[in-house]
Order: sequence, then structure tokens, then C-alpha cells
Amino acid sequence: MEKRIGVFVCHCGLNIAGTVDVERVAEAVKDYPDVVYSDHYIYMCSDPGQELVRRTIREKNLTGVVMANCSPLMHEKTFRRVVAKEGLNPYLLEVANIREDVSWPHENEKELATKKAISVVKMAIEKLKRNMELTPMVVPLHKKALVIGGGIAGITAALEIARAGYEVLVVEKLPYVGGHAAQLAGTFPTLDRVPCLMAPMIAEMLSHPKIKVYTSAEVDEVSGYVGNFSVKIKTKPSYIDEGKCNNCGLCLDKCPVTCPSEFDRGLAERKAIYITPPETMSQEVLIDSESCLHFNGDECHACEEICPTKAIDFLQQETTVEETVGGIVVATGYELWDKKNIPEYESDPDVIDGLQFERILSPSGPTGGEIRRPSDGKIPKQIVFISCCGSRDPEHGFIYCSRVCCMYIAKQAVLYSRTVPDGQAYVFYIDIRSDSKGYEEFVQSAMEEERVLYLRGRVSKLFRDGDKIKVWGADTLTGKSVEISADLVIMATAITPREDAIALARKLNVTVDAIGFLTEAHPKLQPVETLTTGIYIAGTVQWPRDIPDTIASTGGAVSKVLSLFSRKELLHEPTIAWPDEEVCSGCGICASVCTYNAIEIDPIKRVAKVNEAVCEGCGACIASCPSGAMRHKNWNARQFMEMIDIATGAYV
Amino acid sequence: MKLSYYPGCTLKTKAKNAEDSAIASMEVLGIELAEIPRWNCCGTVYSFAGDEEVHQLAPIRNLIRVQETGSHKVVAICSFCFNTLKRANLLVKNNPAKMYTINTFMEEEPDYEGEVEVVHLLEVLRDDIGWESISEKVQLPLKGLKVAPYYGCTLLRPQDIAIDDVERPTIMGDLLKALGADVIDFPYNTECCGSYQVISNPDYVSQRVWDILSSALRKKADAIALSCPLCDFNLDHTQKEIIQKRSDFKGIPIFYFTQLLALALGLDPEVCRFELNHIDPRPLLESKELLRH
Amino acid sequence: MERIGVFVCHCKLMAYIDNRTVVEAISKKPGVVHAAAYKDLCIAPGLEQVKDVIKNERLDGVLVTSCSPVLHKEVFRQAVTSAGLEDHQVQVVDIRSHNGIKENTERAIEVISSALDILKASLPPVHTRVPITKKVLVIGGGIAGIRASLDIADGGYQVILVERTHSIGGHMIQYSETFPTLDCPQCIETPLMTDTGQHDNITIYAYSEIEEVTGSIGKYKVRIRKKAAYVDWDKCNGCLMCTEKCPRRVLSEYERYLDLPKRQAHRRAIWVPHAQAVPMRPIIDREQCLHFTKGKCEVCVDTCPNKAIDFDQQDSFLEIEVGAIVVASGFDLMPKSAIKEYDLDPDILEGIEFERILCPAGPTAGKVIRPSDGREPKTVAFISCCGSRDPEHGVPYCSRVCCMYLVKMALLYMHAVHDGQTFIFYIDIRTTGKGYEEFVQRAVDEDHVLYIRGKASKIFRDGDKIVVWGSDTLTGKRIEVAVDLVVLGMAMLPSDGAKELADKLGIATDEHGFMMELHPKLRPLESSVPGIYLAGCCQGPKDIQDSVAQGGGAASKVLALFAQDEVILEEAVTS
Amino acid sequence: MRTEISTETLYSDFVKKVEDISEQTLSSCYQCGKCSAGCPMSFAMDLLPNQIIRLAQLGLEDDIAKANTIWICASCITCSVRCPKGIDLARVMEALRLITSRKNIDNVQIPQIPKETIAQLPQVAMVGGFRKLTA
Repeated sequence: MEKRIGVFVCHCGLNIAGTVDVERVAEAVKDYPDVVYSDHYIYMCSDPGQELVRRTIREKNLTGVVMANCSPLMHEKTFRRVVAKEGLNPYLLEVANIREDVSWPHENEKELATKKAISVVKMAIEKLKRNMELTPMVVPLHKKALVIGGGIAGITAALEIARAGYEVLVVEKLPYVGGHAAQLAGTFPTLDRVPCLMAPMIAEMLSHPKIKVYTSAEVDEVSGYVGNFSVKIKTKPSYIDEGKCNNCGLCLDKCPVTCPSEFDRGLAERKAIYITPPETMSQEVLIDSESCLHFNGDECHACEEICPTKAIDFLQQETTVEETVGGIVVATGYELWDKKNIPEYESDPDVIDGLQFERILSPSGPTGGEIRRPSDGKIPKQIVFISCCGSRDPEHGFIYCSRVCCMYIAKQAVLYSRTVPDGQAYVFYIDIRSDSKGYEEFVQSAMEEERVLYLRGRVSKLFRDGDKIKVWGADTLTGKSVEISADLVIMATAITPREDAIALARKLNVTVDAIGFLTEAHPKLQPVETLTTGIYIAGTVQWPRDIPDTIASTGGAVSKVLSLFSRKELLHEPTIAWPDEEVCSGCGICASVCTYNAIEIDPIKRVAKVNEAVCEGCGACIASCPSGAMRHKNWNARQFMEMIDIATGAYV
Repeated sequence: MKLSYYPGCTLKTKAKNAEDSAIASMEVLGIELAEIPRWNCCGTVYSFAGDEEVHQLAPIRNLIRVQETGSHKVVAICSFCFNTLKRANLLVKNNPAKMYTINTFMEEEPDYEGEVEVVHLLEVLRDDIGWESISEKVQLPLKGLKVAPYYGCTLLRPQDIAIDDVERPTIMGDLLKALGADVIDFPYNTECCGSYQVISNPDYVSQRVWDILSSALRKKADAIALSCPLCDFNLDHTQKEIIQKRSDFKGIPIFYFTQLLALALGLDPEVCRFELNHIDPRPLLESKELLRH
Repeated sequence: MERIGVFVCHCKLMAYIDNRTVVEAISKKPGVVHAAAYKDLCIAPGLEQVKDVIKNERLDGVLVTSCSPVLHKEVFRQAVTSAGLEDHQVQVVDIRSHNGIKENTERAIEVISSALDILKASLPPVHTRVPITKKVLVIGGGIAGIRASLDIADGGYQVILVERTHSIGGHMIQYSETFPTLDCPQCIETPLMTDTGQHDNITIYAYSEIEEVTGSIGKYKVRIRKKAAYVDWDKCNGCLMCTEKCPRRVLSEYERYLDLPKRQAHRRAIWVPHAQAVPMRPIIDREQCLHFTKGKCEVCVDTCPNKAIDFDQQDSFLEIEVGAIVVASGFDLMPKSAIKEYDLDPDILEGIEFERILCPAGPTAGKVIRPSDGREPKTVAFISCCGSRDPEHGVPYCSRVCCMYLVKMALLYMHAVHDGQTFIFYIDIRTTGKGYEEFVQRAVDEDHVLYIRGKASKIFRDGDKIVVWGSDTLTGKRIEVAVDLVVLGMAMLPSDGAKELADKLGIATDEHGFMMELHPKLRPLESSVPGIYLAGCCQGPKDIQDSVAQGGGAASKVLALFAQDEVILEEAVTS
Repeated sequence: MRTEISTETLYSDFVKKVEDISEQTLSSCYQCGKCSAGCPMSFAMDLLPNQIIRLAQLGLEDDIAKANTIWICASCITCSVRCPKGIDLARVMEALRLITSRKNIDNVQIPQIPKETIAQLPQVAMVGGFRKLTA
């Protein structure tokens, strides 16, 4: 059947027209074989632009459309929808990217750019000629969500999704939920007690009929695709028969092993058998097999012997469950950069990080809310906060700003000043970043009412001098180098990704940036989506954030899940690989190179089989197929050859 | 109409040209400036000290004088006197405790009741007479005379005593417009001239003065009008040295706004006492045919 | 109730309330059989204690005094009911937040005793079931409103999007390029605008305003005023010939009233804001149209192929019913005239004005000129915190976006004028978003943007130049620069009319007029009224990223609500 | 050499005195520098007004004493009207002057002013100057 192709060249304001002579491009392909129409317009993506395309398809009854504009990532969807509205198969649309590929890289070579644009358009025409009509395939959708991480982002996500009526699985690595937020003493700028804020949420989550929480658990394996992820969840045993245990706590007294408490960031100790912290609304007894003597070649049975209800069960085993979910929210949060990374700040019991000080400030913390310094339990009268420990330091740490430090320092300084009225807080800073609702006011009142002294400058050196910690800093406003003899020093160390973030990303097949934060599909348009459809990111796993921003971003991720679940079925791109069974020898090389595990070898026919729902059409198998049996729908060898001919031919 | 008037030291001596022209003009405009009896120095500069009231005695005593005359309003021409009197007045009005201390300290005086309002002559011209009726009374419009009104500090700062917008004042410009002059607006019109620093750092002051004058000159001003005797001294007197220093600078006449007022109202130039101006403005006025004999 | 237990929750944040005195005073009250102070009442062990006391003391009423009930009522209700009492037998009273931390003990006692009276008087509440109308109203067609609309519409629900101007897109579409990625809104926002315009589940009412709102969550009745465009939008096909032919040229609000040489930034009396407007429909500016002012001209009538011009058109009204409302009414900038010590001058611009001049799709087609004489400015000074962080003359808060858009504009300017020089006067550089710090450092390293730490005190024209008096607080030097162009980072204010809108909706605003969230920490997306949610700058200054995230967040609230078929409204009853 | 910052300096009698006499809260200054940017006399000052406030915040009396700033200040109040935090700097400067002059120390020596200058100077200048610059 004869082909009637229309070519539409977009100016994209000056983005393209500023460099490429769009008129000439349109003119150049007017009489190209099979082209029946060719024109240009300032913004093809605008309403009138789209109207132009639709009208032309009607009037010239086109059989195919080439849009010469920006990257297909930007507008392919848009124009596929447009042509479909006129009854044209959406896969008879090709995008010639003359912006990212032409006008932008060739800003200063207009003539060359115009010629290149013409050949890029011709390539698209040649490909289009050989495109077949395709229809997206329908794949099932499991309306159940997996939330990885039980911090404030994870909890919010779980609650929102469950409230909308869908089932949620929450997987938390630690034996208790709540995340870092549960460790905090208070929040800025409202100074709410965090346990007070978290308790209701945690309580609701733990008791919600639609939410199943796995603590001491990890996502072991993820396979499948949007709507159909199958996940293996591995759970560590608590070695306690919850049915029998009555939380009497006798075992805790008897247990001979003490180790630093994770929840109190090492400021307090716990036994090898211990009760989860009250802030996390749980109160469950469990044995930490790492430190328990029984599991380390010793015959200790102290807890077992003392237990009145015979609840101790050393024989419990790790369990693995397999679940199928439709969407995944990753909310595994952050970790603080280790203080030790800054050698010029002497490591000392009285030099602590922000979260440690939260525990000291917390009424339910190791010091019962009394502010006492770790070394000797004295009440510190001179305390120094240091901003940007590792942040904004491309040389030794990270170039980025950790966003929350300025404010939690101000908050901690205020809480401190109110508890220790005769104490003095100093804050070393470079820029005070209080850029959210009520924040600036909060910082100003910290200076005015609580008399917190801000000094603009980094600290160069910290060292113990008898009872004091000497702080060598600068006040760049007076141009003086200053020295403070402090009782306690708090380092606001950088917010960094968890060390297992990259491993997790690999399991989920989502991208991470150089630092290890999960990356979004587009910082502005798709801030909560990953490049893998069906997997969304929430909170600090993506970037340093404070609680409100974390909740907002979580809301964004949730709305994606909910609108995914609100669909009846899912559609999958049909531009994928298919094996020519006549030619295929079943060597299996394709299966071995497939990153999506979409290919298996049919045991009977001994030929490759492509799982259409999983194949993303990357083409790895096609390239690796020795017999040339593996093909790509709408990317066949002939199409490539034609395009290459033009690309390598002389520019006209 | 009669209005209590506080002259202050300088207007009685070095700035007679301001006072005489003012009194004569106001007469034409139907207001008699009645000098308050037994007035004393206002203290010149308002004392900022929050822990002592002794410096407020002088200004308050003057307000008591006004109170005695039964008047509720006193007008000042000297910006410094205006500033000091008005601020002291505000201080005690807003602060009964300080009012009490001061009253008890001056037991020989009747208590000040805080009923007196301190105004500047420009305010009287604007609010009590109005630009309209002034321009009606103009005999000799100051046509072609490009005057840059210079406000200095004490008429405008601090905010709570300002007679006009702190950053964009127009009051003196409006008067000069009413008198038929071409008003030159220039960015330095509220910049400080260096004030009393003239006694300890005259060089710094002359540097400030040059900044101000040159800014006005760049805007093609023939002359500058002002209200403060100290600004007048700095801007006018200091020019002598500047002229010696800079060959390109021939000097620019400095007027008290009251002198231009008198002139425009058609009064005998004598009342303007131009001989007291350091830079003689008469040649300029001659050239613009604004000097009648 | 005869056997009431009072549980005083205290933490160091209530240090200013002496709970011993409180307990003493309250235990004397009639009907109170148990009164005691507890630490961290709302976490697990605390709740257990409450349950025990209820059982042991056989309580028939429970009063918990703590911080805001917004967050706690539920948890205590659960605990108390699980111990056998009913909803109305528990009251939670806030003795912290709205008393203010510094409040004294007496005040707390008063509050508690009056709460006691309410508790004694309260009877089982009346529950009414309201079926949810699964349709949402989104107010404001800026990026936040667009994001919310799309997410809700994709969720399969009907969206009614009301926009005050005659195209959606909001402020974002006016910008040149956006930080830190430097993609242009024409590329990244217009797809969304088009999607919104074409989405089967979205109805846009442009050039319309909210007239009246009644009802409550699940069932709001909304009256919408469609302002007279004097163009029949159903007949019009957006060919825009009228806007070509119209003889009357005036300054354009879309171009921020920029008065550029050769009237580049002017619009016609009949006009559309820009080439990518959605909907692409013109309106006639009654104030300017010669037909209305002089009674002559009918050029547009003659040119219109579809006879769409209708000079007699009147405002029309329509009533809609929705189950929830998303407010995304956005922001405005503080007027430049608010800062008296900075001259009003054609070459002293505010941020969005300069965005228009930088914008490739803008009036100068991206050629950087200065309004006064059309020359290319060789030096540009950017001033941060104009009105922001200035409780004395402006607003106390930080406007959050200025630091980034000023440096972005500096960078775009440098890309356009290679031999140019830029200065940025700042107090603190606030770059907390993803990739922001890197962006600023790049501008400093590669584009030699010069940061000067100090607020400008005076800005005025001196002949051909604009003089900026600043200071560098780091060297302790006074700085004076004479530049060709100055850009002021004016403070962000709630959009004009936000207060009125809030009143119509019955939702709370803060002292600056920004919409109040239910709880700044945990409920940043919910207004003070159930079923009304907040997105974007109406709640406080935000950048595009955060507005988009919030738009999505607000959408999730709506989607969750619509997953239910009815809401149960509880009405407290007292004898 | 390093300057020791401690509560001794921060809450010294000096700081207290400055705040009492000036009735201003020094700690509310966030060092935006607008005062210095607009100060008409700053060209002659060895330390800028915002630095004086800063030194006062830190209680560094000697550094302030060494600077000519407070004696160059002409009390024009431009700083005060433009301060975003509403600090009346002019009063702080005055307080700092008074702390010295109350020790009976003069900044200008009246006898050293030439007779003819005295003769020319208007009273406002002399009384004003002496009031601000001498004990």
C-alpha cells in the first residue's frame, strides 16, 4: 500500500530555530519519496501545533508522521496520542530529535546543523517506512504495594495507601519501625516532641488491618515488572515465642552480654537480649544473635533458664516469604556521615553527632532528658555546634548541602538553652539556611531570645584540653580567628545514603547517583518516579530532606501508586524483541545477556522465548544473537541499514 | 493667625538670613511667628542615652515655655531644633515615668503636660496654608531657577519625627514648585553632610559636601535649597576650600528655603540677608532676573 | 460522670507549666478521682498505664492534657475505648501549643477545668454518613494545580480546574529556564499543560473565579463565575487572527507590564498570553478595547472567521458539586515600590520581569536588553532579600526561591552576554535542594558570578548607570558598583485575593496570608478544613520541585479520600 | 593570635552597659551589612558599623575602642531607618561613645580648634559636636 508521510518541523521557540534553518529542513524533504506534506511551526507541542498535525492527517490522509522536534523522551507520548486521535496507529509516528541531537550541540555551526537536521529527518522517514502497526499488550495488575523502609516516609506511605483501601507490605531492616525520626527529641519549628508525633502514626500502622509489617526483615530478591513484582522477604528470627513472652524482663537482667544500643547511638548499653524502644510503640523482646553468646560458640542459656514462660526459642530459623505486589515505594532513608571522616576534629566522647545529641535531649533518652555529656555526665555549660561537617566540602566530603542541619542545630540550641538556662550555645556556620515556613523566624528568635551565638566560619581544629574541648574557628565578619573552650561539641555531619542503598538499587534495578542517592526520572516533572515503572522513591533515600518535605514527597509517591492501582489493567510497550523460531538454534546466549530476565529457552522446542511483559526492548539479545534469529519490532536490521546509509552519506 | 515660634541660637546669629526671611514671608502669608519668651538652647543634638534624662531637660523646658503661652503648637525653622524638640517631646509623651522624673527634677518649673505639638515651618506651609494658596500669593515666580531641594537628616530621621516620606521626600520640592522654580531631584538629597563632624574632621565633611554638590550639579542644578543651619554651613562655607582644590568647580549658591520663599512673595531682597550667604547668590539671581531693586 | 481520671502528660517542652500545682488543683475538682502527671503518655508504656488506671479506678471519664489533639486524640481514643469506655468519655486538651510555651500554670489549670466541664457534659456523639461525590475542584492552574489535576485525573476521577487568568501554566510558564537543570518551561511544562487540556477527566474553567463555597467534606457545592471574555470560546478555534489585526497595543500583564523599546512587550486589546496558552482562546480587555472605550472599531469582528466575537457577553455562573478541593492559588511578588531606598527606574527590574527578557519565547526572543534604551547590559547586579527577612519594612520570612533564581538568571545572562559581569548581593546563600549547591558553585567557578555578602542600602540612577551602594561584610569594605541593570529578588507574597478565597473556603491563613496547614510537620498538605488540601505556594514560598511534589501529595490525599464511598462526620453532643 | 570567645566576654558588663544605654538588643543583628552599605561616613571609618555591632555582640571592647568608627559617626540615623531588624544603630554608637566620655575622656580637644574656626562655626555645629564628642 502506498505510503503517505507527513513531516512536521518544530522551532521550539529559538531552541531549534535559533540554530537550525527550520524552513530549509521542511523544504528539503518536501519531495522526498513517500513524503506528501512537510511544514514547520513555532511550537508543535502547543494546542495549535497539535491541531495542525491532526488536521493534516485528516486532509492529506497520512499513513505516517515524522515529528522533527525535541527528544522522544519529551514528546513521543504526546504525539502518539495525537495521531491515535486521528485513527492512525501510534507506532506509525517517528520522532526526529533535531534539538538535543542537533541544535543544542551545534549552537555555533548553523549551516552544518541545518544539514545534519535534514539528514536526521530523512533517517526518521526511512525508519518510519518500515514500521509495522503495533498495539501495546495488556498485563495483569496486582493492587498490593510494597513499602521498603519503616521510617516516617515508609509509615506515611503505608498509611496513605492502606487508607485508600489497598493492601500494603512494610519491610523494615531493624527490629522496630520509626526510623531516625523516632530517635529525635523534638522538631523544628514547632518544637513538638517527636515520639508524640510518631506514636499515633506507628500505632495506626501496626494495628491497620490492611498493613502487614515485617521487622528485622530485608527485601532479598525482586523480579517481575510493574503490576507484577514478585519479591522475596527474608525475616530474621527474634528467638522469642511471642505467644508465651509476657515482657517481664527477667531475662534482660540475667543476660551477661552488654553492647551499645543502636537506638541511643551508642550512648547507652543494651543486653544481647533486649526490648525494642518504647518510642517505636512496640516493646518486643528479642535476641541479637550477633552478640548473644549462645550463638557464638558459648553454652550460655541464662535467659532460657530464667524465663518463667519458657518463651526463649534458640531454634527459630530465618524465614522467607514470597509476595506479589503491583507497585513499590522505596523509603529506606539516610545515614549520617561518620565523624571519624574528619581527622582534624579529634574523636572524643564529648564530640558527638546530631543524632546522638537528639538522644541526649530526648526525655526518653539515655539521660532521661537531662543534658549530660558522655565523658563524665557533667552538665555542659558551653556547647559548640559545627555546621557543614562533610557537606559543602567537595574536597574531603560531599559538594551538596545536607539541607536539615541548619535547622536541627537551631532547634537543638533552643532546646538546650531552655533546659540549661545558664548555658551558652555557639553555632559555627557558613550560610544560615532557614528557607521554609516559619524557619527564618525560628532562627532569629534563637538568636534574640535564647541568645544563641552564631559565628560565620568553619572550624579548623578540635582537640581536648583537660576538661575542655578547644575549638579553633573563625568569625569572618570581624575577620578574627576565634577560640572557644567547650564542654560538648556537636558535629552536624552530612546526610548520606545508607551503605546498602546501592545494593538495594541493584536488586530493584533502579539508578543511583554518584553519591548513592536513588535518582528520580526527572527532577521537576517526575520527582518521585524511578526509570523503572512501578517503583517510586520517597524521602531521604532520594536526597536530604526535612520531615515536611519528606511527607510531601511521600505523598507524591503515594499518588503515583494510587493512580496506578486505580487502573483496571496495564499496558506494556510492544516495541520489543521477538525470535524467529525458524532460525533460532536455542544457544541461549540471548537469555544470558538479558538484564530483565525476559528470555528463556523453550525446553521442548529448544528455541528462545521472550516474556513480552518483561522485555523492555533494549536490544542486547539482538546484538548478541549469533544466528540473527532475534529481531526487534520496528527496529529491524533493514531499518538500521537505511538509516546508517543516510547518516554516513554526504550532507546535502 | 498667631503661631508660637522657637528660633534657637543659630537663627539669632549666623543664620539670621533664615529667620528674617521666614518671619517676613509668614507675615505675608498671614501668620505671625510669635517668638516664645525666655527660650533656652534646645540642646542641639537629641541625646540617645536611655539611662539618663538630664539632656532632655533643655528641650522640655522650652516646651513648658510654649505651654505657658497657652499655645499647643510650636514651630521651628532650624531642623536641628525641630528634631531635638520633637524627639524629646515624643520621648516623654510615650514614657510617663521619664516625664515624671523630668518634671520632678525641674521643680522650679510648672509640670509639662505633654500637650504641645512640635512642627517644622515646612509643615505649616504645607498643612496650614497649602501649596495652592502660596502659589496664588507669588509675585515673582522663580522661573528658570533650577533648585535642588536638600533635606539632610534631621527633618526626616528617625521615622517617627519625619515631616515627609523618609526615603522619597517631596515637601520642599513641592514648595519650590509652588514658587515657580524648576525642582531638581537628586539622589543625594537625603544624604548626610557630615554634620557636627565639621569641628573634628573638616576634611571628611568637605569630602561629603563635594559628593552632595557634584551630585546636584550633575543634575544641572543652579542652586540648592535647605532648612538646616548646620547643613548650610557645611554645604555653603566648605565650598571655599573645594573651589581652591578644584579648578573645574566655581561654586553653587546655597539658599535657605525661606529666602526663596521671601523672594518669590515679592518681598524686598533685603529681608533675605544674602550678604550672610557664603557663596553670593545674587549674581545667579541677577542672571535669572529674579533680583528687583 | 462521677469517676473521672485526669492524665497530665508532661515533657520538658512544658517546663514552663508546673505540673505538680496543676495536678493538685485538678484533683480537687468534683468528679475527679484520679489526677497524676506522666511522662510520654502517648507512647506504648504510657498508654498501658492509662488503661490500667481506667480498670483499677473504674473510671467513667478520661481527660488527657498534652500537646495538640490534632495528632493525639486518635491514639488516646483507641487506648481508652480498648479499655471499655466510649468515644465521648475521653477528652484530649492542648495545654501547650495554643497556650504558648511561656504560658503560666494558672492558664493551664483554667483550660483543663473548662475541658473537664465539657467532658462531664458530653454525651455519645451523633454520626452522620455522607456519601462522597467523587469529583474534585482544583483552584489555580499553576504547576502545583496542574500536577494535582493530572494525578487525580489519572486516578480515574473527574477534575474541575478553575484558573483566574485565561490560560493555565501559572508563573512557571513565564520563566526563561528553570534551575538547576536549565530546561525551559516551554519544553517541560507545556506537555503537562497540553495533557491537562486534553485529559478526558479534566474540565478547565479558565478566566473564571470561585464565587461561593458551601457544604463539607464529601459534598461541597461551589459557585463559579466565568468572567466575560467577549469572545464565544465554543465558536473560537484559536486561530488568533483577531489578535494579529487588533489595532490597539497596550502593556501586557503577562509580560509584567514591561515597557520595552519598539513596544516589543505590548499586547493587543484582544489577546492570548502566549503561543502555548491552554486553552488557546483570546479575551477582550474591556478597559483598552476601542469598541468599548470609543464605540468605534470592530476589526476583530470582521476578521473572525467563526463569528466568535460577542461584545454583549456577560459574566456567567455555574454550580458544581465536588467531594474535595485542592487549593493551589500560588503567589505574587512584593511590588518594587515597597522598597523606598531603591529608585523606581525602568532598568531596575524584579525577578519575573528579567525572566521575560531572558526567555527565548519572551518579548525579546531571548535577546538580553535593558528597558530604558534597548542596549545590551554589560553589568548586572542582583539583590537578594528585597523585602524578605525584613520584619521592619517587609516580611520576616525567607522567600526560599530567590537565592536560586537569581544565580540562575546570572548564569543565563552570562551565557547570553559572554563579556558581561554579574554581582549578587546576598546575606546567606540558601541552596538546599538536590543539585543546587553544585549549581551555585558552578556559576561562581565557571561563569565568574561575583557574590558580595551584604544588603544593598541605596540604589539610584546616575546618568547612564544604576549605582548600587552595598557592603562586603567579609572584608569590611563599603562597595559601590555602577551597573547597567539591576534585578531585585522581591519577597514572595500570597497571591492577590488569597485571603478572600480562604474566607470563602473557610480555611485558616497565617499572619502573612498564606494558607495554614493542619500541622506544619505531619499534615503539611491538609488545610484546617477536612476535604480541603493545599498545594504549592499558597501555603508558603516554594520552588517548582517542591510545588510539584506537594501537588502530587495533595492528589494522594484526594485519591485516598475517594477510595472510600462515604465519610462519617462526627458531631459532638453535650447535655 | 586567636580571640578567646566565652560567656565572660559575651555577657561582660560592657555588653550589658551598651544594651542598657542604647536600649537595643545586640543579638538581634544578623549582620546583613545594610547599615555599612548606607553609612555616609563609612569611607572614613577603619571598621564598618556592622563590624562594630558584631564586636559588641562578641563583647570585644578593646577592638571597638581602637576603632575610630564611633567618633566618625555623624548620628545621621540612616542605618537605623533601614535596618531590617529595627536596631537603632545610632543609639548603639552613642552608647559606645558615652561609655568612653563618661570616663571623662574627650575625643576632640576644644582648645586645639583654631579661634577663627570657632568664630565661623555656627552654634549648632559647636554645641552638637561637643555634646557628641566630649565628656
